[in-house]
Amino acid sequence: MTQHARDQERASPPLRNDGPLARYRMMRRIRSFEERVGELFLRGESAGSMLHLSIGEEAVVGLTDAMEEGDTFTTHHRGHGVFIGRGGDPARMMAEIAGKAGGYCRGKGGSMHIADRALGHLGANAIVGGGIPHVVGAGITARNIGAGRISVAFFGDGAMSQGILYESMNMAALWRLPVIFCCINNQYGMGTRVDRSAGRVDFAARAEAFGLHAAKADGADVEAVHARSLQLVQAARAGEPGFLEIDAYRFFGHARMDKSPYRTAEEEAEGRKRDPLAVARARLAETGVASDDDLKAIDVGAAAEMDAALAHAIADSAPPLASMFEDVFDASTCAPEPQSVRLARVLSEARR
Amino acid sequence: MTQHARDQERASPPLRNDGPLARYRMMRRIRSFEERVGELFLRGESAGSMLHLSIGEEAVVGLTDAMEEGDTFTTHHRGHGVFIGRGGDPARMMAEIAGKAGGYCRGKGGSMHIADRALGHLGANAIVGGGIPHVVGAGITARNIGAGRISVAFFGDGAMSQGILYESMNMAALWRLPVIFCCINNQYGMGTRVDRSAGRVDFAARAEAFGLHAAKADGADVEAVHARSLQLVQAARAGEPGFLEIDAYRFFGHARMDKSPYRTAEEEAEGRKRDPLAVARARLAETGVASDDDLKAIDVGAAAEMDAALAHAIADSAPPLASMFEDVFDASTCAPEPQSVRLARVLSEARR
Amino acid sequence: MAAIETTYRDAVRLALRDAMRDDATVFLIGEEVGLYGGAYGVTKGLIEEFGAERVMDAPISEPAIIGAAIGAAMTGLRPVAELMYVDFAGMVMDQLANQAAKSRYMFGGQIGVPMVLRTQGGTGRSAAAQHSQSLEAWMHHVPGLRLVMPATVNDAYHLLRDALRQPDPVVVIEHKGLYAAKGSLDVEAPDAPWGQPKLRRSGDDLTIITYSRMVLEALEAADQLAADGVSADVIDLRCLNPLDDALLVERVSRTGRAMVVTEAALTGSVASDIAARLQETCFDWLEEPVLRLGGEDIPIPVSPALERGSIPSAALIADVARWLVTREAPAWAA
Amino acid sequence: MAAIETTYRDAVRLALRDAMRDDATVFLIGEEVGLYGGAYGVTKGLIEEFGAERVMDAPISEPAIIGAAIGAAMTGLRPVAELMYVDFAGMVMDQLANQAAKSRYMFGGQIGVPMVLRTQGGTGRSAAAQHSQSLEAWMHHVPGLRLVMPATVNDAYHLLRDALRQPDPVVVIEHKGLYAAKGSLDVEAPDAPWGQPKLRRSGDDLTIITYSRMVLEALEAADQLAADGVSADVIDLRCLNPLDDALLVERVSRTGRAMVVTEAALTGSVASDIAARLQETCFDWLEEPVLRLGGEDIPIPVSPALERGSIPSAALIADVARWLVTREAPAWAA
Ligand SMILES: Cc1ncc(C[n+]2csc(CCOP(=O)(O)OP(=O)(O)O)c2C)c(N)n1
Ligand SMILES: Cc1ncc(C[n+]2csc(CCOP(=O)(O)OP(=O)(O)O)c2C)c(N)n1
Ligand SMILES: [Mg+2]
Ligand SMILES: [Mg+2]
Repeated sequence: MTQHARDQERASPPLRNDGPLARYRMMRRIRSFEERVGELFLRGESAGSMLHLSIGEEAVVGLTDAMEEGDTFTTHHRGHGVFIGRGGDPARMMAEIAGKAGGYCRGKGGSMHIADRALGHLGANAIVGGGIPHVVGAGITARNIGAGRISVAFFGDGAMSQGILYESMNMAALWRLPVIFCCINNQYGMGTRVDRSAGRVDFAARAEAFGLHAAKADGADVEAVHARSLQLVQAARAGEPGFLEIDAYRFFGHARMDKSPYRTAEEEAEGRKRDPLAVARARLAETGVASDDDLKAIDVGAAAEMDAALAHAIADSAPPLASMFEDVFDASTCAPEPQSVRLARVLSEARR
Repeated sequence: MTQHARDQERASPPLRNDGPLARYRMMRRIRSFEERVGELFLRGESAGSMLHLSIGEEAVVGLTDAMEEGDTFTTHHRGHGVFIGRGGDPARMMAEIAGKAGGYCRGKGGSMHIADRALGHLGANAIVGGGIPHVVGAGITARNIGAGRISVAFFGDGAMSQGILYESMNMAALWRLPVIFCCINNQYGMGTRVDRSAGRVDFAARAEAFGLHAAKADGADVEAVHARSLQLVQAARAGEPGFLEIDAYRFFGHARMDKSPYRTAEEEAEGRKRDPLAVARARLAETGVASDDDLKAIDVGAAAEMDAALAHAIADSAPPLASMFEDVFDASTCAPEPQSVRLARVLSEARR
Repeated sequence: MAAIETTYRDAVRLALRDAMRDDATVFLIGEEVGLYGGAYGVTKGLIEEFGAERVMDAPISEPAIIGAAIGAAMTGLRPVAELMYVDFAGMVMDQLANQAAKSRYMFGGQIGVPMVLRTQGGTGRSAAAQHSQSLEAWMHHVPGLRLVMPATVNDAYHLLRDALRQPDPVVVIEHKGLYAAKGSLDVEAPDAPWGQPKLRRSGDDLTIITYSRMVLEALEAADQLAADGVSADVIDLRCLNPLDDALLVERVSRTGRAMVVTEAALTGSVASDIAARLQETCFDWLEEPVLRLGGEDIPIPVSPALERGSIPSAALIADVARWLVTREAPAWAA
Repeated sequence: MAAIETTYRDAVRLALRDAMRDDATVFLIGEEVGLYGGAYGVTKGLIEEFGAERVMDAPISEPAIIGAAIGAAMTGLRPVAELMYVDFAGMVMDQLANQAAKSRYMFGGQIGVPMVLRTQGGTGRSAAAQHSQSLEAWMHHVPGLRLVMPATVNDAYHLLRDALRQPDPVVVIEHKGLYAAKGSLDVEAPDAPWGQPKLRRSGDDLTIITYSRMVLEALEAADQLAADGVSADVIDLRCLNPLDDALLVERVSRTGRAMVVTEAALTGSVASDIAARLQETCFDWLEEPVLRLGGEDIPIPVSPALERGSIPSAALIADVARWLVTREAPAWAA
């Protein structure tokens, strides 16, 4: 375990088993984080505009919270929330989104390529479906040399159209791998609503046809997601792979530049009513698990944490230019020859 | 329509609607053809050893016979039978398999790349799954400018593991295209039996999950295949795409060099009992549709036809060397520069 | 009709619109080409004019999109398939190289695949390693595929229209950094005949050969060089495959110095191929080796400074050209 | 241990066997690698020794096979993924180039992908356009991927074993026409250090640079040339990327004449890249341009005569080399 991961563990609340209130807190942290990512962009401090916010999809915490330390996962381009759910450090994430030296990937990856190997994150992916088969491989590792570890692929409804998903599902079922495929259905792939991309919109039926345990959970209800997740995680640990669809709604545009002209204001208003934070908050208050003050304290704490992450990212420095040649290959081997070196070799007067 | 296609039409029996006896005859022609392909190989006259015989899969005629003129189709590497079922000329096929100038593809394609555009054949494919999406495109053509034409993709059980199949099925269902996906399940992909390649061996369930009409038919019974096919073809013409699994058995090895050590002699013996020719023959005799003599005459006629095809292929000449530069691009545009020309340009004494 | 001022983005859109008006068999298929109007806004408005059957929003199924376009092309339509980013080429090279490019050949001339694949590549938007590549070299290596890459507004229009007249598959790679570029479009006057490169600027001291966005950098470099008394040709390749190298040979044998510039990772790039060809053909006229300048051999980093630093700029091109001509090394080479 | 006589096929198998014996994390995944023993018989017997969990027969799902290997490599195993034919690369380039090759970089050094992709390519079996290609150029153009192509029995063993010691992804492309080739294998003595080319024959008049099966053709050509009094170097590249060009530069600057030979379609080939590099570096020593000789720019035809005629042979290499050295054109060039 790296120093960072240890610090992380001390700083953050335990990842699981402390129930609905912890899950609410985690969801709030995710939302606050994403709001700050939006701010980073507006302040012109993000590396590029390919920023995909997971606001509306926070109930994914129901699954991340059912996973255990040592479990691995891959995410998609809209993966900030999943990663925070698994313990990601918001400050290093934000710095990466800003393309800074102190970011998770030293400013090489950005929003769509965040990872923290120490936390089991095998990488976010900007190729729709690209990270899905990697959990099959992690499942093989678990089967061949592991001990009870599962691996979870998180992806959007758009990836339901990618062939590699079905190839991966088939392998997981065939080899009985400890793997879960989690589709975060936010109803849209960019501007395309699921009923315009799927001939039959019953994703669980597809997974079942390939031999997986399949379930669909209400993405407005993190506890419903959690209950389903616990079942699927248990089955996966026993070598029975699963599929979970989290039925959610993408609150905002596809990326920061998109104002969603392809859908109506009414539809958006309806969709945003399916707010997992509002639902969880109301239930916690109703059931007396937390007072309004408790909840406010959580909200304020999350806001402060993410303000600090934002400030950290802005203050962090850009990576040194020469670092671009690092990490192409492992440092123990060789680095690519910079062009300047080749040109000097070719053009130096010493040539003749 | 090309001259060849017209000749073809005169020479061959009408393709459909003349019932079980015609289907028997067609199946016999296919088997005789494949036997001659084996002979071509043994005589060292085939272009290479990548020869995949469709013996045992002749009931595919149940579907080819349900198609109509103008319908298009793509086939896989084991596609001789399908093509003969749609009117392919055995002599030109055999010449192509021998890599000769008079072959369907002028000796450029070989066994795995036979086509006759005039007969609706959009091409055989040596990439497992490679030809499947082409019928989606043909379906778009039919929808956009066509008149009732359907397009059928023929492929093996191995292609059930290819992601592009599911992408294609989804598109066909989504766009309601006049398309049929036909899986000729001969139980093996090379040495891998379907239960070692599929997590759940219920292919129709997969197709249904994607929104297709799906059916499975006994590949030992061409009439059962035909009955199912007529339903699916009718639905497809109305914009309701379908999936048909023909449940068959691969009688021989994967290709000519393969002696199938990965399966038992008992299994093979059992599998070969599921012989669509034997079943059809027995039924025709039983029901009095044809006498033993009638059937023998058919068998002998097919044998003679295919002997002639074999002789023709062997006698045909190799393509001229310079033809290798033709057909890279349409002849109306440009051909690639042969290396000899470039080298002469570079090295000719005139250079200086 | 007189020339109009417009953008590269709109020139592509006009080419699609005009082709679709002229030929009812032309249709578009790709992700977000319809309601969304294209990831970079290129196809905006076309679904309104031509309807959903000719402007087909496809599921995120790149291999099947290309495959469907192939099947449509085989059966009488003229598809324009859009691959949203050339970075996704790795999912479709089988359909592109094994199917589209080889069908005519494998089937002995019977089955042509008159389709166009439109895509875009390149850096400049901090889109990171999987959304910033220049992968034309993969297509360039495929016999049977034509490859064009427009650098100007006029070419954005004409190369696409010409591509849509070809009997064989053509890959058109646009550049994400050019969509907003302004320029003059004359729908009646292409910059050069189909298949030929274009001399965008002429000089005496060296010949800079490039394509796509690097043409702009090279022209700017030539300006800088002129101020220093170095006069450079700038050739825009336009059509990379098949390559008509007559103009290249003519100019390089005049100047005796050539530099091939690409935005792609240099190793295995189109620049290498052109340099190899040119030194074969022009050897006796060369004063210096044919020099290559390209992207560094690294994935594209997200940090804007690193991204910029990994790709040739006008300043770098000028520095290296000056070095090649005057033998004086730039400061950074010390 | 003394050298043994064996085949290229068995050398690959022995390398896999020894690596699997030495390292419990090594496993194979691919189509027909288990019960069938590999399409070309390379993995015969391994499933018996190592079991189905380490010799995994995979469904026909090339992208997911490579993807699964990547995930396994990320989590502590050392996968050897087999792509049955390099011709299927077009289905897996996304996983290979966007995932395997870029993971370490995109994730700032955190996640290495120590996997090996084994595949085979080339002509010689009338396998037609989709089963006879030489597509190394696609991989060669990917930063972060290592690429090796063994020509000899000894290299078939050692390059694979060395590949399995690398912390990053390595593509090993074997040649279908070499599997039955016989030669000497010394498991303790590689032909050259990892990463370096090997001078297989030395001469004075020109340097022939090549790799994979063409090494054999070049050696045969060198024999023929010797009979005519032309003496040729033959360099076997072995490791194509990253390329250590020291030996190439040394030899070419001595002979002043170089020829780069490939079986791949010439345009955009690795031969072009090497020629471009060499003329840059050796320009002042070159008597003649660096000449390229490759496959014709066509898909591979099935007819044996056409197939053979489209690929360099020993006779062609000798003819062109003689032409380059003596300036006497061969009869066919008249
Ligand atoms: C292979 C691939 N195709 C297309 C894209 C472009 N793209 C980026 S996100 C996206 C939509 C994805 O939708 P979904 O999977 O539902 O994820 P969401 O954005 O809704 O979270 C598309 C088409 C891509 N990045 N990768
Ligand atoms: C994409 C691809 N992967 C692998 C192969 C090698 N291959 C050729 S045939 C075959 C088995 C195909 O099985 P199936 O689809 O059931 O067809 P069958 O041979 O049984 O008719 C394989 C793996 C190929 N040609 N294409
Ligand atoms: Mg979505
Ligand atoms: Mg089969």
